[in-house]
Amino acid sequence: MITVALKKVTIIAEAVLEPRLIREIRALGATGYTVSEVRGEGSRGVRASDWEGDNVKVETLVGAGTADRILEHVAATCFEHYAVIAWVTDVQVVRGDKYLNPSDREPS
Amino acid sequence: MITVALKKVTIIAEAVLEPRLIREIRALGATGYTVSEVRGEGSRGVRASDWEGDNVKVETLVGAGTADRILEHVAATCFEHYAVIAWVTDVQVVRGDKYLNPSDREPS
Amino acid sequence: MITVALKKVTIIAEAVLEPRLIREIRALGATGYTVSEVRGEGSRGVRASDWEGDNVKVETLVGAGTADRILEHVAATCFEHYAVIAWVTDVQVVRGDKYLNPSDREPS
Amino acid sequence: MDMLELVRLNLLSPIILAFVLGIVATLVRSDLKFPEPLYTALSIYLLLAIGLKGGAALSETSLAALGGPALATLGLGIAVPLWSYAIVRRVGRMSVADAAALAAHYGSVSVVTFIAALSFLDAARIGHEGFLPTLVALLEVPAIIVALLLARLRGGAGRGSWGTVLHEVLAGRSILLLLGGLVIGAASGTAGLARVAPFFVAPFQGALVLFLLEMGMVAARRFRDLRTAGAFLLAFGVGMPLLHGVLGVWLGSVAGLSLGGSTVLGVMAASASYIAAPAAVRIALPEANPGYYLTAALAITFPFNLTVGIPVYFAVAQWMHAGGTG
Amino acid sequence: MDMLELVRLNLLSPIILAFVLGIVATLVRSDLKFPEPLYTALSIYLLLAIGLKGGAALSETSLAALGGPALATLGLGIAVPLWSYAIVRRVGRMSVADAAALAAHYGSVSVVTFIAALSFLDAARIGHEGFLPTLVALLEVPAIIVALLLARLRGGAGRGSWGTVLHEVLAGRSILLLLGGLVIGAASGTAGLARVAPFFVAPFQGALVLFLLEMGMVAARRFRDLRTAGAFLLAFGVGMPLLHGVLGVWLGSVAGLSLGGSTVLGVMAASASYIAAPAAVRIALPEANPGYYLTAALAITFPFNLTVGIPVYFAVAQWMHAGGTG
Amino acid sequence: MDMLELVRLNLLSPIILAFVLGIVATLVRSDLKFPEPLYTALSIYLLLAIGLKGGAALSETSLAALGGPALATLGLGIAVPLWSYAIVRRVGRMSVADAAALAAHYGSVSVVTFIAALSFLDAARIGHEGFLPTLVALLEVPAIIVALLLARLRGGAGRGSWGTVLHEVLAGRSILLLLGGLVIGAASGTAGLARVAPFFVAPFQGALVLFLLEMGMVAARRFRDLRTAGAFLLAFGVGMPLLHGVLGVWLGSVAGLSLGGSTVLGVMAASASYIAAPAAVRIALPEANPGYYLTAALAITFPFNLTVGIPVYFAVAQWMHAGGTG
Ligand SMILES: Nc1ncnc2c1ncn2[C@@H]1O[C@H](COP(=O)(O)O)[C@@H](O)[C@H]1O
Ligand SMILES: Nc1ncnc2c1ncn2[C@@H]1O[C@H](COP(=O)(O)O)[C@@H](O)[C@H]1O
Ligand SMILES: Nc1ncnc2c1ncn2[C@@H]1O[C@H](COP(=O)(O)O)[C@@H](O)[C@H]1O
Ligand code: NA
Ligand code: NA
Ligand code: NA
Repeated sequence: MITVALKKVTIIAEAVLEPRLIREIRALGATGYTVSEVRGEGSRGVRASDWEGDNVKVETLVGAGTADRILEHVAATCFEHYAVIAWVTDVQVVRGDKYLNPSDREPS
Repeated sequence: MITVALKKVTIIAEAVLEPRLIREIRALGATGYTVSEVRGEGSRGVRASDWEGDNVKVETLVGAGTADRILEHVAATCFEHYAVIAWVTDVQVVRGDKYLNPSDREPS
Repeated sequence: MITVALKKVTIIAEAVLEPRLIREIRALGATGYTVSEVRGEGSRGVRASDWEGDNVKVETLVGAGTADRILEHVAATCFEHYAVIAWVTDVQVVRGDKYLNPSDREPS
Repeated sequence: MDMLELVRLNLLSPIILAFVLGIVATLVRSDLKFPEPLYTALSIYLLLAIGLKGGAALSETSLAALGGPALATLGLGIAVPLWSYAIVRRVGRMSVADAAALAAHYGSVSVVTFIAALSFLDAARIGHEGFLPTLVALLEVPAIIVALLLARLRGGAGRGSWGTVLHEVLAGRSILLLLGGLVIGAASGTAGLARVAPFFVAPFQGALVLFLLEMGMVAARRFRDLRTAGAFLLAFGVGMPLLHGVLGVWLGSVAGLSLGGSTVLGVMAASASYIAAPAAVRIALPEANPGYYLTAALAITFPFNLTVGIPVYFAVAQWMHAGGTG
Repeated sequence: MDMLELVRLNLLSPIILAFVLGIVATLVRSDLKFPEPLYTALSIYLLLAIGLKGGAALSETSLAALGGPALATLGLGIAVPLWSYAIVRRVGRMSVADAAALAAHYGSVSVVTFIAALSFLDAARIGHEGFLPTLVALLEVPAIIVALLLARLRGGAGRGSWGTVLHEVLAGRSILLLLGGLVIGAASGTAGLARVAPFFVAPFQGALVLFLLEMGMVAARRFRDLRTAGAFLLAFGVGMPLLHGVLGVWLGSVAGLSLGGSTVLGVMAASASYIAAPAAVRIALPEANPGYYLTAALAITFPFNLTVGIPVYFAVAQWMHAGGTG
Repeated sequence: MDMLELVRLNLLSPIILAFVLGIVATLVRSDLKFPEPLYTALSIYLLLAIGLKGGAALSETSLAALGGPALATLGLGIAVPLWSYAIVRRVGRMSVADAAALAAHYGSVSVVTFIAALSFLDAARIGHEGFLPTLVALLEVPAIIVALLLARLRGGAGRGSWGTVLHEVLAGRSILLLLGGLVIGAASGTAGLARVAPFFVAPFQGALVLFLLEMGMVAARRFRDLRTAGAFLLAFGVGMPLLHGVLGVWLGSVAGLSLGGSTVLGVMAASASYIAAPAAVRIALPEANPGYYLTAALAITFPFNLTVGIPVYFAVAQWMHAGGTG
């Protein structure tokens, strides 16, 4: 099977951030995203709300450049005040080129 | 800890496909699978149904050969008409050999 | 984006094990964890309970040493009697050093 | 009551207003979200409740009384998809798969529209036969099978053995709960129903308010698809219900149904399925575009019937029954 | 009423038919699925409702009246696991862990079977003591502790400090809600209960219909395990309830319970826990095979009691009470 | 009734006892968990039910009668955050963001506390104006806007355009359901309400029991934050409700509200929002610490009002209404 090497960016954040995160990762070049409800604990004892269904996990498959931009953005705007964790995994995606945006294609 | 290198195949698809996907990946040699409910957006604006709990994420740990067969199969039969995305990740699995089927064992 | 290479340990287990697993992975050095509800099938036909919300997926980002300790522990105490699967993935984590505990920092 | 008064009575009922509130919630992009389990719970409840009530009524109905209406219903289930298919192909110039998909939806029935019709009659204090839910069970399946058969014959059906497809339709949760409810209701009779009435009968209208709030949100999320749907689909989504509604009312009257019963058969014929049909079509006809069939059923026909259709079919029934209660 | 009539009355009640519908849904592989939160919500509701009603009754009961039945219940909770364990070891030749696990389940009580018995009595218009839910709370825990103690003594228990295990049992949600409901009901009295009755009392039977629909699906999913369960487990799953049912009825009569109350104590003794016991056993006795204990409790004993057991224990109670209402 | 009797009446009501049970469940680390969809379903239900009842009452109220109380409510919504902010800054010496966050919460209103007050009056058989839910809708939003404005003026607000923030508050689900319910209730009138009453009116108190059980668990999970909260927050969380409660009662009496109505306006003023305010504040004032504002609103003020506050404000109202019914 021919696959394309992409980056999977995973962001776990307070549920209240979901609309904003989705808006922003799309603006930064992601062609899609997948969200699921999760719960967890980290260094921050306090939680923003006990009603917002805890945390969300947002995953998006993107090219390396877009991945970088998303992480930069999240680190710059969310880490200080919100409960957020973000990481990247290398993945091999079937028909992966359709998840690349133009900016990702150029450098490679 | 001694672990075995396997492939994790992840498929995100319309919930209506769940029974079929599970039947087929088992037939192709997966020894197990894990499903969770997710939601998301991609290139396809339209959704098959607003009632089927959106999308499902199916994950299965398999040998490289089985992973390939599953991806081939999904690409051939689901990509044209359904909202589907599929990828592979390298993972290190505890007692991983019990998730290999005979066909995966031979080549290694 | 500067990221830190960490291990993501994923454990899928019967829901009844959740409190125990969380207690133990924290004791073994994880600084946090994320849990979600999943369902699945594996080699074990029988399930402990049909009411406990099926399985849980526990994910924790940790240093390599902690990852090893967690996997050793799970393999030693859970694999025999419970329906459990566990694996490790390499990930690149934003501000990743805050998820390392002292024992992970020394060797590197 | 004249037409306008009927429409007003209908539009100001709590369930229709809740539907509108759901639409508003989506349009103002409120963070109101219905948890999926709540939606599922409500739909299990509504289907079972309708079945139980219908079953208890059935236990007191002579089979003779049921014969005519049942035949009329089956006839609708077989004939409606045939001409719906032809119209979509000829007039709409859509693909075989899309035509068959639309035929399946418009030939089958929307349980919620049916319930809204009963609720309308209750508010207008018009009686109706208790066995009507049985007719819903009869109308749900045939059209889907006829439409899929059509698609196969015309070479438009891609996937799925007949076994899978039939299983999907017949063991689908809406048929199972409706039929199951009917059997439980019939077997345990009115005494049995009385014991569960404080759960399944009295709070029914209120539960419907919650459900229609969610339906409003779901329908409104489809509204943006209306732009791409095109003029044909709009005309189809309003014209077919009117045609089928009048036909249903007429068939009901001929088959001996009361004023209320004929109205409900009209509503059933006019309604388009969006639970059983979409699930079966998505599996058996993956090449059909849900942007057409779901949008037509959910964003056009459902709101149309709910707001304007039901009082119109009732007015037609009054006219046919020559001055009924009006 | 003769035996057959009682069984018929029971089998045609909406709750039993709903249970059967759930089994059918699983057997025909319907896509009907109960969202897990709905199951949890219903079980919270049922436990709390039972507790509230029992508590309000308790607020009007003299402690003297409760003494005998409470002692009888505690006696059952301690003795039943002892001989259940011995029978599984000697006759069934199973491991220590499996024997202790089965002993815990059969010594404890199934709240839903208890509720079904009340519902049966209501339909047959047989009165019963209001404080019976208190006995359920008393019967739930001791057997689990006795069985786990047995396993430890015989060297079969692998893991978990006593603290963890006791906490699991005593702070488990079923005991907490039942006891909590009892206390709330007792403290706020019948006046308090009256205010919440339209939620916790009137719709109770209907909510039970939904719950048993789900129980039918859950039990049926275990049916395939029956093949591997073997003849001993089948005999055990039917024989023990009969034995314990008759014993419970007898003890109840001796302790001064009414016809209805003795029937219910029989049902409680006959029932096997599948909420509190499985959770505790899975943690404290991981080497016990859920394929045995859950299958026996859920796929054999629960359906048996629900359909045949309850009317049988009632008939026995009638006979013991020398011609009760029969 | 004297003060102690009032407090006792309140404490032994099923809803308060359920709240306590929730606290106990958390403290004993029970595995009882409320599925999130159940919580959401109950909150949709409660908000809509309150709106519907208020709307139906509104359809029979002259606007004149509403004028005074509405003005009083708006006045509270604008003034309370101003002095709350000042007190937190001056006395509490907290940051601008934290002060504005607390001001938003204490100026807005807790719907559940409001409902508990109605429930208390019902139990004490004290009448009240039917339009009170309208006042809740009026009180919910202004304080949040005033507080965020304050934060901007003092340079403490980090993020979010005004558009986003206003949208968050005005299209938030609590305002949408409350206003939506009011409009539906007003449009369909008492006849419309009667049709859905077996769902939205009769079971309301019981549904509230479930909801407060969950609220107890949520509040108790915040208890450990109390240690870090400090003396000021404790004093603030008890002192402000007392101050605002008396003020609200007085304003209500002056504006012509009945004994019951004045009590409720007092409770509204005394209560601190924990649905609308936290969501808006978290987005618009991320630098404010939820460990302060949520802990104060949820773990201090909410339990205080629920147990002690409501009877106290009622006693004050009795005193102001010069011997009312006492
Ligand atoms: N080491 C970790 N591994 C996995 N998830 C984590 C970890 N640390 C934090 N999280 C998740 O990120 C959320 C916010 O973490 P924090 O900002 O540290 O409070 C938590 O609620 C967890 O869901
Ligand atoms: N780039 C992406 N990253 C993560 N998930 C995606 C992405 N694109 C699509 N998806 C998921 O796959 C589903 C189907 O996508 P599509 O077929 O593009 O409509 C969406 O609903 C998302 O859940
Ligand atoms: N090969 C696999 N791939 C993904 N998940 C698996 C696999 N095998 C088992 N699982 C998950 O692990 C749980 C326990 O597996 P088992 O112990 O094999 O019964 C299952 O319920 C699945 O959720
Ligand atoms: Na139709
Ligand atoms: Na028992
Ligand atoms: Na306030």
